[in-house]
Amino acid sequence: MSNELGLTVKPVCGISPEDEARVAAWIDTEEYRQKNFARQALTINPAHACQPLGAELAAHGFEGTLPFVHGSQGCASYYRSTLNRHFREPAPAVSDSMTEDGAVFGGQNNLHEGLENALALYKPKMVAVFTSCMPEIIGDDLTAFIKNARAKGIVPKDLPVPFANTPSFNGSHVQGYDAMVLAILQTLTAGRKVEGRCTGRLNLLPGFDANTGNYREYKRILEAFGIPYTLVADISDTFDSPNDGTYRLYPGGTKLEDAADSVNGKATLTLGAYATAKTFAWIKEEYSGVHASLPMPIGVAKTDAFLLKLSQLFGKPVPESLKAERGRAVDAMTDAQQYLHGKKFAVYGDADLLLGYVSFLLEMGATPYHVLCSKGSKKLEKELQALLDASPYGKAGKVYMNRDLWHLRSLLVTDPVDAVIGDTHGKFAARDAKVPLFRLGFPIFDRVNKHRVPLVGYQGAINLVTELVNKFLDLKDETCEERFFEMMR
Amino acid sequence: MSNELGLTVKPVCGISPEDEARVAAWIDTEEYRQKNFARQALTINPAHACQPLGAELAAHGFEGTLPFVHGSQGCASYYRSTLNRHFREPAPAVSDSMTEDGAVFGGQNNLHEGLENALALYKPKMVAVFTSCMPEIIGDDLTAFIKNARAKGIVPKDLPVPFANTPSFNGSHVQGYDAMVLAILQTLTAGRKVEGRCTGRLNLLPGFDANTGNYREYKRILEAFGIPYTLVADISDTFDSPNDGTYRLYPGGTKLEDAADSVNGKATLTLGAYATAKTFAWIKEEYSGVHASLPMPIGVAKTDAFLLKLSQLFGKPVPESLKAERGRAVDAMTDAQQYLHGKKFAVYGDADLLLGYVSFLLEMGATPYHVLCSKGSKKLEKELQALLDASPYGKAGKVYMNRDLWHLRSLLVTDPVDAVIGDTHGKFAARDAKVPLFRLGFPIFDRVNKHRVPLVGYQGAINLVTELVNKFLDLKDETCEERFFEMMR
Amino acid sequence: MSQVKKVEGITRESTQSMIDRALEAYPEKGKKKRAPHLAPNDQALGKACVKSNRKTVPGVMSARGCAYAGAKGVVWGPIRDMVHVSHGPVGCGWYSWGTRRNLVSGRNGVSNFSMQFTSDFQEKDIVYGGDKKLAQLLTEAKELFPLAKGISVLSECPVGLIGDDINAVAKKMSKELDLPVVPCNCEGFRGVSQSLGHHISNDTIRDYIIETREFAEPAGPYDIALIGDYNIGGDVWSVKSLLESCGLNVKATWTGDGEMERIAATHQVKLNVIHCYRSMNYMCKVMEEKHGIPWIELNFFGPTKIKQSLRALAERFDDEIKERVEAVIAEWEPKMKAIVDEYRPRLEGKKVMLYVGGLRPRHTVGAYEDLGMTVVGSGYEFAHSDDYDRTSPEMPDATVIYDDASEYELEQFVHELKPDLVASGIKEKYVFQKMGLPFRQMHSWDYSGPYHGYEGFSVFARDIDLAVNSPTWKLVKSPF
Amino acid sequence: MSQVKKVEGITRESTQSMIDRALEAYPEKGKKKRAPHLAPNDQALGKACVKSNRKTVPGVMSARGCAYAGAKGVVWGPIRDMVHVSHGPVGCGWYSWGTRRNLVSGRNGVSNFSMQFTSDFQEKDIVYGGDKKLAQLLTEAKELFPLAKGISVLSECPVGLIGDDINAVAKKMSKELDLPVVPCNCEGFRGVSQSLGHHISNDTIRDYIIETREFAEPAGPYDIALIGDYNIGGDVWSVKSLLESCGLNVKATWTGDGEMERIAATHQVKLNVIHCYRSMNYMCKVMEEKHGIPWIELNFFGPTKIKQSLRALAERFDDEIKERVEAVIAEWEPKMKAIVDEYRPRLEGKKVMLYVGGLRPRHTVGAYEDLGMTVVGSGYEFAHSDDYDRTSPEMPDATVIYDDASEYELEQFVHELKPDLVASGIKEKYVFQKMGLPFRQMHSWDYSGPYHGYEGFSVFARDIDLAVNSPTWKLVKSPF
Repeated sequence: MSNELGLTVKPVCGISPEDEARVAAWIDTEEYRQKNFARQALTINPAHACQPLGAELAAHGFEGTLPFVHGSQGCASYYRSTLNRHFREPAPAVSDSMTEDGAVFGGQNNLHEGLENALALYKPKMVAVFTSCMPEIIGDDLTAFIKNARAKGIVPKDLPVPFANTPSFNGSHVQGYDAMVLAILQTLTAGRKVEGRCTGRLNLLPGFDANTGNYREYKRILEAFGIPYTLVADISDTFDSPNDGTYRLYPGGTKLEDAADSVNGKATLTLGAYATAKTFAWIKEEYSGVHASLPMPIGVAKTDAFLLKLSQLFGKPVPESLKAERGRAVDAMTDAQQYLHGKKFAVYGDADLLLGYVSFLLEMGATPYHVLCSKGSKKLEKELQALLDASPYGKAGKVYMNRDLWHLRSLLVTDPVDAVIGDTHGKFAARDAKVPLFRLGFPIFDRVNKHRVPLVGYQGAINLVTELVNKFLDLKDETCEERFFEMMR
Repeated sequence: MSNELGLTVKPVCGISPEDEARVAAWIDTEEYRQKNFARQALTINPAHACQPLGAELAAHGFEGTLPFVHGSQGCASYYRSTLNRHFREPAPAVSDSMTEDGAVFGGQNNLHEGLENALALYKPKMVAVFTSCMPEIIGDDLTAFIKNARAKGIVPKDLPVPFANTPSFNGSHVQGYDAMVLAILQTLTAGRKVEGRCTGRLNLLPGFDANTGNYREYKRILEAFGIPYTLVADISDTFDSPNDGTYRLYPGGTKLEDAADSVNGKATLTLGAYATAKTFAWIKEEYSGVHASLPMPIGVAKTDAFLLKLSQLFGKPVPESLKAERGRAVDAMTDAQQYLHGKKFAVYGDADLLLGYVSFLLEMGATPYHVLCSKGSKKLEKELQALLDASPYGKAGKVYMNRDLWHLRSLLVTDPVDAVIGDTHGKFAARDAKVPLFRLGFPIFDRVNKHRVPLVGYQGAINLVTELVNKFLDLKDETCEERFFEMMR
Repeated sequence: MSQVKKVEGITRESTQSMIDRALEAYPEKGKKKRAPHLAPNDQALGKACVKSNRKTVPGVMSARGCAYAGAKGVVWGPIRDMVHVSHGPVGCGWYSWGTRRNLVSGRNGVSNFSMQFTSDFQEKDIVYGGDKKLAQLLTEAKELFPLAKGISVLSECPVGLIGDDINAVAKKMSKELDLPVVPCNCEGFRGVSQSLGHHISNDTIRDYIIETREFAEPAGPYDIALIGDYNIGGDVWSVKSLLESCGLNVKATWTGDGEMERIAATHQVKLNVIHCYRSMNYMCKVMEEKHGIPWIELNFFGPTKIKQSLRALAERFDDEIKERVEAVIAEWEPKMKAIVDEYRPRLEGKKVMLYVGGLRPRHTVGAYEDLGMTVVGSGYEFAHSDDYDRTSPEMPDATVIYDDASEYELEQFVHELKPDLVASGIKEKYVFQKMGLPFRQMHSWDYSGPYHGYEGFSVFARDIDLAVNSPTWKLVKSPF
Repeated sequence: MSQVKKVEGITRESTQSMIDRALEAYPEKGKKKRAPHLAPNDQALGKACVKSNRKTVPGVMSARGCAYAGAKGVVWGPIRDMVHVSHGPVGCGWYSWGTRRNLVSGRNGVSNFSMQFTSDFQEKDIVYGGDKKLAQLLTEAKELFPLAKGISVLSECPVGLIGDDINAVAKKMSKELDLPVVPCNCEGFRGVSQSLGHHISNDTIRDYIIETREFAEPAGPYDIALIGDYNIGGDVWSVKSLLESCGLNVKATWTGDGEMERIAATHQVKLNVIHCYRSMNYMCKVMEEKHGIPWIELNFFGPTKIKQSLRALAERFDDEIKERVEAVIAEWEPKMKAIVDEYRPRLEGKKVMLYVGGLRPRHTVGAYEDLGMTVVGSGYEFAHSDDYDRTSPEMPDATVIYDDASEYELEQFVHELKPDLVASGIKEKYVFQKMGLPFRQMHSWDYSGPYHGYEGFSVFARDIDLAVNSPTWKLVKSPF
């Protein structure tokens, strides 16, 4: 007897304990690592998602904005539940539920009907449209579709409907974020540039960042400076909203008027060079004022640079309160340096975060040993390598570009580290390597409140010290022989 | 052959592994627990220190103040190093190094010489004198000694030299704190009460609290309200000072002028009813304005009460920013409640903290199961019991008054809990019981930055949720069978 | 059929007018489309009162997933000893990676493969097609995971749209690798919900898996398969041990903690026991038609339904099994009573609203009732008419039934019905919690479980209590 | 004696004028008292250049402790198999509980008793005396800790002042409990520093412990005791294994990880090897006088001194030991060279200031020199003249020596000498770190260790490097 595949019928034999043990040992070997790194077609446990997820995050960062997925409804459910799980917060978004007939006739009908219903039910101030695979492949013309929707009176004249093409077969969530922010700013600022006008404000672009604490930290810093600002795609209230018995569909976000007027800003600063690359390139062409790009301010040096830039851009001295904070961060770092000094870390995640982790670890005398990005670029690789090369503690570190978490697993078991920094998806690799995983990226599905704890700024540096050091001390207490179990550490 | 004690000479026999195993098993039994609880004379592993330690902490809370131990120098070294270890900060203080001759002639000479040297070397704005055992026993008359020092010109006329009798054979660090704050306020406010004058300020008394984050949190809350305040014995800058390359002997503390003028305050509020009992009783007699006593604002309900009281006292509405914070705290608690619900805790520590822990745990649906205070009172016992009785989750809880951490060990091994909350000294008991210890009290010698993380207010509630829940989730991931090792928690 | 259940204050009229109010906000066309999906239950009639399995109305914030989700997340994903390749762009596999809680035995990457395998399509794969890449990755998978019993290839949207032929690649590579490579054309745009993904996957099992293996040991009279249990939080382990304690041999579990080989040999069992009818009735019917295997639909939630189910199951066997079943029931009943005694006083009279998928909107009703609670509304993301037929007798009369509800509708119903508990999915959880409403995720057991079987009921009861009675809800209303 | 070491820029004159500047702030009386405690070293002379073991000047912020601290913290506390009762108010025992890092073997509360035992004096105990309470708590301790080999009673200040007679209670209870109860009159007000506590404790060991036990096994030619090593961070374990690898039998360790019985039988060994001369020379001298046991003072910090020490030790034994010692040295030297090769380039020429107690201000000098570092100032909290005699030849010529330094003086010296590392205690640590200066705690090895022996040197070298070269120091200076 044979079947559809032409294979012969066999008895059920299961997997023997011997085979299991043999292969379990084998996958930890150097030989396996080489085979694993020789992979060319198969991706296993990538540390990145697809573009529309990032687009949705960006859309949530604007006042009264309904993210709208043009494409299959399943996509929308996936993005939403990912955000729900990470933030433990609602993530209201709709899709226009394209199905087979969309493949044949295009998605205009779905888009129009979807807009009509969504506007009626959810009364947004803006609808941010982005695409999943299907319309990208069939070539839907969103410019035309939306124009037609306006023409048909489905979309009110004054309702902004920016749209972004966010093909999943290109880039990652980070590029989708960039595309959506760009589309929103382009739409909102259209015709709003006024020669000679200056809002006096800073436009701050955080880039893809799923830590609401970071946004609050940026705002606190700017307020300490007394610098008026527009924080672009501010998700902090959207995804860290109060529980007071009232569900709010749109609890926060950048004011649309502020976003519109951002084109007349005094300065625009991006802190996510990789996650706002296209947006920033466009801003440099279009926006008034000064434009600057800095790395995400993780660690003292990068925070110093951020504050210096603010000071320089706005001619204001760094406030005393932040100087004191700096001193407290340095204090925490000097007091704790011996607990991290020489510790080896594997770190993975998005480009902007990676640069920050590496910088902070080097400041503490720790070694970023395996530095892995599952969707990176030559530019990123060079920048990471330069960071490593600039410190004696980085000499042993190696950058792995466009490698996944199954590669990481091989690295961890053949060339061990003391700990891993990354998102929840690394937990299996970390467990196999018997080292702790510090959950600092996105998404975090298995711990609470991580998105509320800022990593940026001086307070972020203190938080990093606290989390990393105390875990190592926990481990010491939990694993040491009784005779080394002591009162002090 | 026999020796001084009249015991016969024996061979070296050591402790046999059998004996060790037998006794190790025995000390975990109910029988042992009963024997242990029958103890009357021996104290083992108490969870409290002696008065002068608290007095020194209080003294550090005032501007330019040099704590001055009248007594043996060893005492001063012990207090200082305890504070050094907990805060990982300097704790400059002097003693007058009394020795045998002090026992014979009294300590006046030491005090005078000590004051002369200390004033010359350390140029304080105030010297806060407190006593260790020796002068308390020989009956030194500090009032006279200090008067004489002024008469002899050792102490300048305008230099305040409050002193507190802080006998170590009475109360604990908490009472010593109270005594020193009282002495300082009495000294500084002497003759400063002005009929009809009102500073418009709130005097806030935090009580003995070695968490600098709590102080900053109080200040942040009062600033959000726009309520002018004098935070009495503000150690936050003293024990969380920046590292910027300059050592400051007196980096912070309540301004002496503010403390002096506190007698004309609009209101005085204590948040450490137990740790400021005498001070507050005196304030009620002497101070202008309204006087109120509230429990330490740990958990939502107690923070609500604090904010309501502020609102009522100053006729100001609770600021929107704090309302939003409240909502975020409740959000964090509702999102995480399932991870703490039904978990049993053993908690020990100072009275004011204990009330807070118990209240917070009950709010989360956790059970404060063993509640232990090694230096408490009937009043505290009743208050704790009332808290437990008011919640279905407190029904199983039991209060142990004036019991030590060796009693706690017996409780933990015979009647297990899921975790312990207390200071570093409980780590041996927690290890023996194989449960985590949440280090939240004083002192904490074996983790970093714990004193920087506030436990009070809504932010404190979020911090508590984060710390407790994520540790349980860590434990789950670390101890579960592989088949239960999952992506989400 | 049990007697007609009534809920105080709920009449057909009150429910219908609630529905009408909820529909008011819709534009005409949307209203017209949605209206047939919302209706008061007619318990006595015992038939579906709503339309179902239709296209979702665009723009309404549906909770539905897609065919790929039904194939990867539900049917294929839980088979532990196969490599499941999400074929296409990176996202679909990434979102469905570890997020359904279908627990597995074995060692990760060695003998279970609950990782994310993807062909991570790039622009060039769209332009030039992905078949060659697929062939190569299959080879790589076989080399890196030598103990895998097979590989499933789960198509994402682009694959079907660009005209790749994964079936041909699968056939070719199966031979080349001497390993079952199963192509599953479950592109997300197909059908109206995850339901079609289940169906397509069932068909693929029929076409590529079943009958390709035979059990090594001789067949016995008590050989059964457990179908439609996905081992969420360990459900399969709870039910399997219960069935085995009744004397039955559970030869295969579909597909929770599933093994490809055992699934392939299921045509040899004597009875198929199905829990989730929606996702797996297709294969039961196939095995009934083709192999003459009868099947029985059971409910393992809560002691009342479990007892009924075990007795119904025993009816299909001899006296020995009947006796063992009674002994098992007698052993568990006092434990169940103790649980009910503990929790019922705290839950009595509390109202629940359900909105889930699969079997739960009807199957869990009895378990809530065991705890003294009343279900006042229920509905499915992706049900068919036969699901609603089965739901009607379980739900109290005149309570609202909603099919493919939008979040807007759910909100309106909740505002009016004021339930004490909402039991739905992750996308709904925080919406209702923000309203201060107790909530349990009923897809994932909210990271708890198991909920199936007697063992599961103790967990379920505790979880419902901790949700409903958490003191945190008292904190929601601010005093200022 | 090695040749005279010079430090560039440091002359007797420069040091004296630095001292003079530091003294300027003092009032006349204080200046007069402090001046003799501060002086430039005269290395060639090899004798103490400062006064020592005098009363601390009141009010100067001394780092000193008290007699109780010397007794409980140093000598008695580390004896692991005895219960040590801090007799008096709660504080003293609480402060000295677990804060010295004298590690112990055994099980906490079962076979080691490194907990805090106290009579927790209350007002009434002061008024009515504490003898009865003491008698009772001794009985309770024996009952709860049946494996304890003895109990020490360490008096705190009040005990001596209120006229309690703990010696009588101890004698009575020893018989009653058939257990050594050792009274130690180490009230904190006695003497000028912890040093008297060491002396009193040594005397108490002499009076109550030594000779009360005999080793069960016959004496051997290589029986030695290790004296004055407190097992900070595991020092004893490092040295003991080193000595044993040289063929010697370490019969007792005083008192790090110490056992009362072995200490009691130490009068039977052939040689006492003393590391911390200050705290235990008394007992060595007693055993020399009374039992004819010679003693040798060694230094186990850093390969240079260890080699010298081992060879000096071998001189006391036969050729077999000499050969084994040479073999051990030969085995370790390449490892030591590797360490020096790794760290020396990063530490070469760095300047260190020491201020510690016991033996470290002189004994560690060589270890720093092994790493290429220069010690530019040193001093003791509680040394005597014989300590300074021993220090002079170790320290470079003209460097500053300070006895019982006040924090003010240390600050002044640091400002002028600008060391690259300050190595002192917890009370000093954060003062200097705030100045941006690398610092290591040299009482507690800063929670690291061991530092003794070859094993210890690898830890020491790493720790000094991580302190001196931590990139965090570069962050201290703010760009704004």
